[in-house]
Amino acid sequence: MLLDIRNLTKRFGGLTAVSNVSFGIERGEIIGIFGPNGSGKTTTLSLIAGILVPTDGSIVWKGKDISAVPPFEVAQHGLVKTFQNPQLFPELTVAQHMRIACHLHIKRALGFGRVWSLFGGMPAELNGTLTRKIDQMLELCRLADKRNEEAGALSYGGEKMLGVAMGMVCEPELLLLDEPASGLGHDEIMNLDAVLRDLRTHGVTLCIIDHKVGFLGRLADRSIALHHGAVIATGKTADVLANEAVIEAYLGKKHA
Amino acid sequence: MSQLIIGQMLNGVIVGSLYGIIALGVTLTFGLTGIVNFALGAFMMLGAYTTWYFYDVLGLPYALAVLGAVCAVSVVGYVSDRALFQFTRGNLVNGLLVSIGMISVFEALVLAAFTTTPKDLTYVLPGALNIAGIILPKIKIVVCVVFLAVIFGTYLALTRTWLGRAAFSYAQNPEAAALMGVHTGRLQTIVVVYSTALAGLGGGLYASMYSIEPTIGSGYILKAVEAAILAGVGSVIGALGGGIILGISENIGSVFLPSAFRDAYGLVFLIAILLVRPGGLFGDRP
Amino acid sequence: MRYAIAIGLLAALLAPLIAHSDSVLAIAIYAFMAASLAVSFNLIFGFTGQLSMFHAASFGVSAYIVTILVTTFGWNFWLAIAPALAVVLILSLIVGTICFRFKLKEFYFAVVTMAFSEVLRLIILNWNGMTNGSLGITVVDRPSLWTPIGNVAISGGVAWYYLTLALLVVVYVVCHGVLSSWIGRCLAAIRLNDQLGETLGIDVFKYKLLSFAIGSVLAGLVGAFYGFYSGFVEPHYLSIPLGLDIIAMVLLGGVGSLIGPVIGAFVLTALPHVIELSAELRIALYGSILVFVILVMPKGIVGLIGSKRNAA
Amino acid sequence: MLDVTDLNVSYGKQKVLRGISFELRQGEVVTLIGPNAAGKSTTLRTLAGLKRSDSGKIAFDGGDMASISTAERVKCGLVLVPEGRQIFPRMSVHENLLMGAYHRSDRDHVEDDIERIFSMFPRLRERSTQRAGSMSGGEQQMLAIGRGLMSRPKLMLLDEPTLGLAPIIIEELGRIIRNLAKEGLAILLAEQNAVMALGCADRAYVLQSGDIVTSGDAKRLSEAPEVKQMYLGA
Repeated sequence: MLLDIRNLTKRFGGLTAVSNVSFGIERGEIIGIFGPNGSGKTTTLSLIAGILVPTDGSIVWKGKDISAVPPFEVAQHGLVKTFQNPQLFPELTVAQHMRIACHLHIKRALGFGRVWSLFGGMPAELNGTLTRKIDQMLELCRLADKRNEEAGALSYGGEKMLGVAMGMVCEPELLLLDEPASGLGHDEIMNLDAVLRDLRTHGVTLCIIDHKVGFLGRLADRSIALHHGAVIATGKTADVLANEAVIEAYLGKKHA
Repeated sequence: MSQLIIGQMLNGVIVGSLYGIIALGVTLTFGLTGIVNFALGAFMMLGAYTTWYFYDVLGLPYALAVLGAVCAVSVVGYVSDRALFQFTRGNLVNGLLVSIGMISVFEALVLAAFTTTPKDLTYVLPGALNIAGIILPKIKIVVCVVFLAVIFGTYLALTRTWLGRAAFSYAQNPEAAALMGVHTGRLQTIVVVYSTALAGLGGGLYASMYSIEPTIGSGYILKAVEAAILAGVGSVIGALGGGIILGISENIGSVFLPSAFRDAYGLVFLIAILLVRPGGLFGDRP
Repeated sequence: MRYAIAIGLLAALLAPLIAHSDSVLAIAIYAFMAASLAVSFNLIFGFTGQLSMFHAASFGVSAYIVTILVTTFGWNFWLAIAPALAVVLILSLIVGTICFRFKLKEFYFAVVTMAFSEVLRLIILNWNGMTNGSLGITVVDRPSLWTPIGNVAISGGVAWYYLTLALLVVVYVVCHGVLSSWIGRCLAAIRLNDQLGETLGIDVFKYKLLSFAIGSVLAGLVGAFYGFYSGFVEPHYLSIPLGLDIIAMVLLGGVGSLIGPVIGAFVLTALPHVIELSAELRIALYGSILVFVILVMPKGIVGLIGSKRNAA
Repeated sequence: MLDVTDLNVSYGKQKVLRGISFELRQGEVVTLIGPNAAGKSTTLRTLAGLKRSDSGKIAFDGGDMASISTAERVKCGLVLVPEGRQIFPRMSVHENLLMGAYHRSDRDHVEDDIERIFSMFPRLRERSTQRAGSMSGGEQQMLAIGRGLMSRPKLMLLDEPTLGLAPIIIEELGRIIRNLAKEGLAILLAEQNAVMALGCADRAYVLQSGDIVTSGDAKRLSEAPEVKQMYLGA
């Protein structure tokens, strides 16, 4: 098992945002997490990414407990999260964003040798690798023709795609996507859909939160439905969507 | 020894109430506009000089001089809000830098007009009380009482009057306050100007106790900001509490430790509090 | 821009051949040192987004240490720089670790660094035996400086002109090197969005500390020369107003630009000499510039040039 | 009474409302339903003046609302009870209710109105002097509605009032909304909980990705398969 979440609980003061959630993610699959507003989806993702520290429970990544590890170390372990609203640097170009995101690659390649690169410059070989990698990712995310555009000039869909591309350049084994489809038009969603499928064939495991059930239904192998911070259904996506409790959570309880 | 300590404590309360009244302005301005107005120190200095001018040069009665100074400072406060501060709302760093820029302008202008020579007001209220061997000048007691009254009055206004409640609610939740029909821009201006008036009052009364120089404001605004942070920004009574704690800790500190470092005690105390309780002593923010 | 900098540097190298006037040279020397301070401050403020109020303290502490070592203990000037920078490095690491570990940001960071810097100023002010208190220390005679080519008395304006120009070039090159490397990209990520940076695997704490320490040590380097050139040190070197002058230079020139602070420093250093002003009015002018720049031209002179060019 | 035509709103580059039009008559309960991020909250925030629209017309009581401030809209009788129960946590229940009447000129009658609110929500009377922040979610929601009523509105906009509440409280809320409508108050209810919303509304508009996809009689829509389809994408 790649990621194993056991009895994860997060309380903010009196409010329990995530309550006793357990699930696992296997290598190579696409997992969907959905639920109505305020059901604890984003909190769960932030807990996994180390942005929040759980009140209780454990997050085990490839056999190692990472529940109190700071986010940058989580990313170094190969677990990278994207943001719901693209968090970008408006005045930098797409390519510059990708260079920033190459941080981990450089660190892995050079280790403490990085310090010498301050004086002698980056090894040409590594530079070539990075450029190739960036081009490849931009190609994959359909951003290749925008590489020299400033991020501020991208469309909303383009911004979100750049967020995914930056996450991918970190070479994650598991990419956590926070509502990648929200705010996108139909064509952009179709594009996203294709990109995410390509990523999977690239060997990345994906965990996607979204409220667009149709979108997740097409994409995810397995799904987890949350409501009021707790898991109400889990299993094959189609089964979860047909689950009575899930329908109730979305439509509201029928009263006699 | 105990007399010395009690005396120093009382002095601490008096100085602390002065920190408190400026800290109150810092807290109110921050709560309503999201900026820390360092220029309040300069407004205090303006208040002191205006009072001196009205009282010693024009020969007005002291109370009238202070009142006039408060009005004059409020006008300057209003103009500076309209011309400058309203453009920095919600932007802490810009607000900080603009207010710091204003300090140098005000200080330099007063320096150019009145030189560095300290000004002393003619005695407003001579004499001192001797309470069980502790000697307290009458004027200090009067000033302290006025400060306490104004701070409590502000507290009552914030909880009992319509405008006060509007300000208090805005500080808690600006959007919800707007949904109640509060004219938010107008409210912010009122509070910014009120804070400058408080600083002006602080300066006017300060002038009756100590000699004034163009740079007095800088020291006091630092103390006031310390007091406000110490208390937890946003708490009215906390501003007073923070000021008095700071005043007492400085005065008691200088009994046991070299008094040359008195300004440092508060700073060290502040750093420690901020690290342990980022929300301040009375603050309920995390 | 690159050509403009090269031409500027060439002009700076040739200038003393044309302008012999001591007063002009003195302005240029102060401007070089102010520019070095501003460039190093911009590394922390403009490029990492931390409003440090500790810069003047780094500058002043180093100036004091070098002066005391040379005048009281008879050290060689060049040797004295090393312990001064070491002390500044240690101080900046302590202050930075405390601030960044506790995740102090923006205003709180500014206030706490200001508090630390005030504490240092008070120590220097009151340590009479060592620092001579509020009177400061005067370097009576300028000892000759040992250089690899033998003892050279660096006392003339021209010599100091080239020495401080070299100082500016060193500070500039170091900052440029840091910013164009992977470190610079990490700093950009932190300034623009530290949470995003963290999810991309950047150790925000470490890089904030790194930029704070590099910037502070560079300020210390400037301090070492400044105290020596001006011939005296006083507690005012660590004061808040000095920190504000640096901020004003950076803002005027252009935050987040490498060359901007150099321009800002030259304008603000030369301006009071060009238009005759009393000391008070000069301070008022600084304040007004600060206010004006923030409200009207947030990207400074460099931004103004840039936008003109884009518009054309 | 309320007439919205071709309303376009965006956050930065993200288009949130794509030219929606709807109307609401005196004494009517109309609901906007749809999944998260469909644009429900944005619609209400735009109506209340918290969010600026790109284009489109908002006519209320015959007057044009587009260019006036939130405070002015409250004066005209249009009040929003925001999502997430944004009460003033450090004030007492009584003070919160007072704030609701802030803009009114007839401040002598305010205490009578508070009495009326207390009889409508007896729980609030019990907690009159308690700090509002220390109450339960359901009580805070009641307070938020009560505070909205204190402004004597003609039209009340309710944003996701059931969010995070227990089923029994949701039922009570439905009854309260019906009762308010009977007294002549017009209500626009944005809800994710479709069953509750359709249960207490006269008419409904179904919002999806910033477009109104269906509208009509609430009873009819509650049976319609497209509602289920929209939520579950089946």
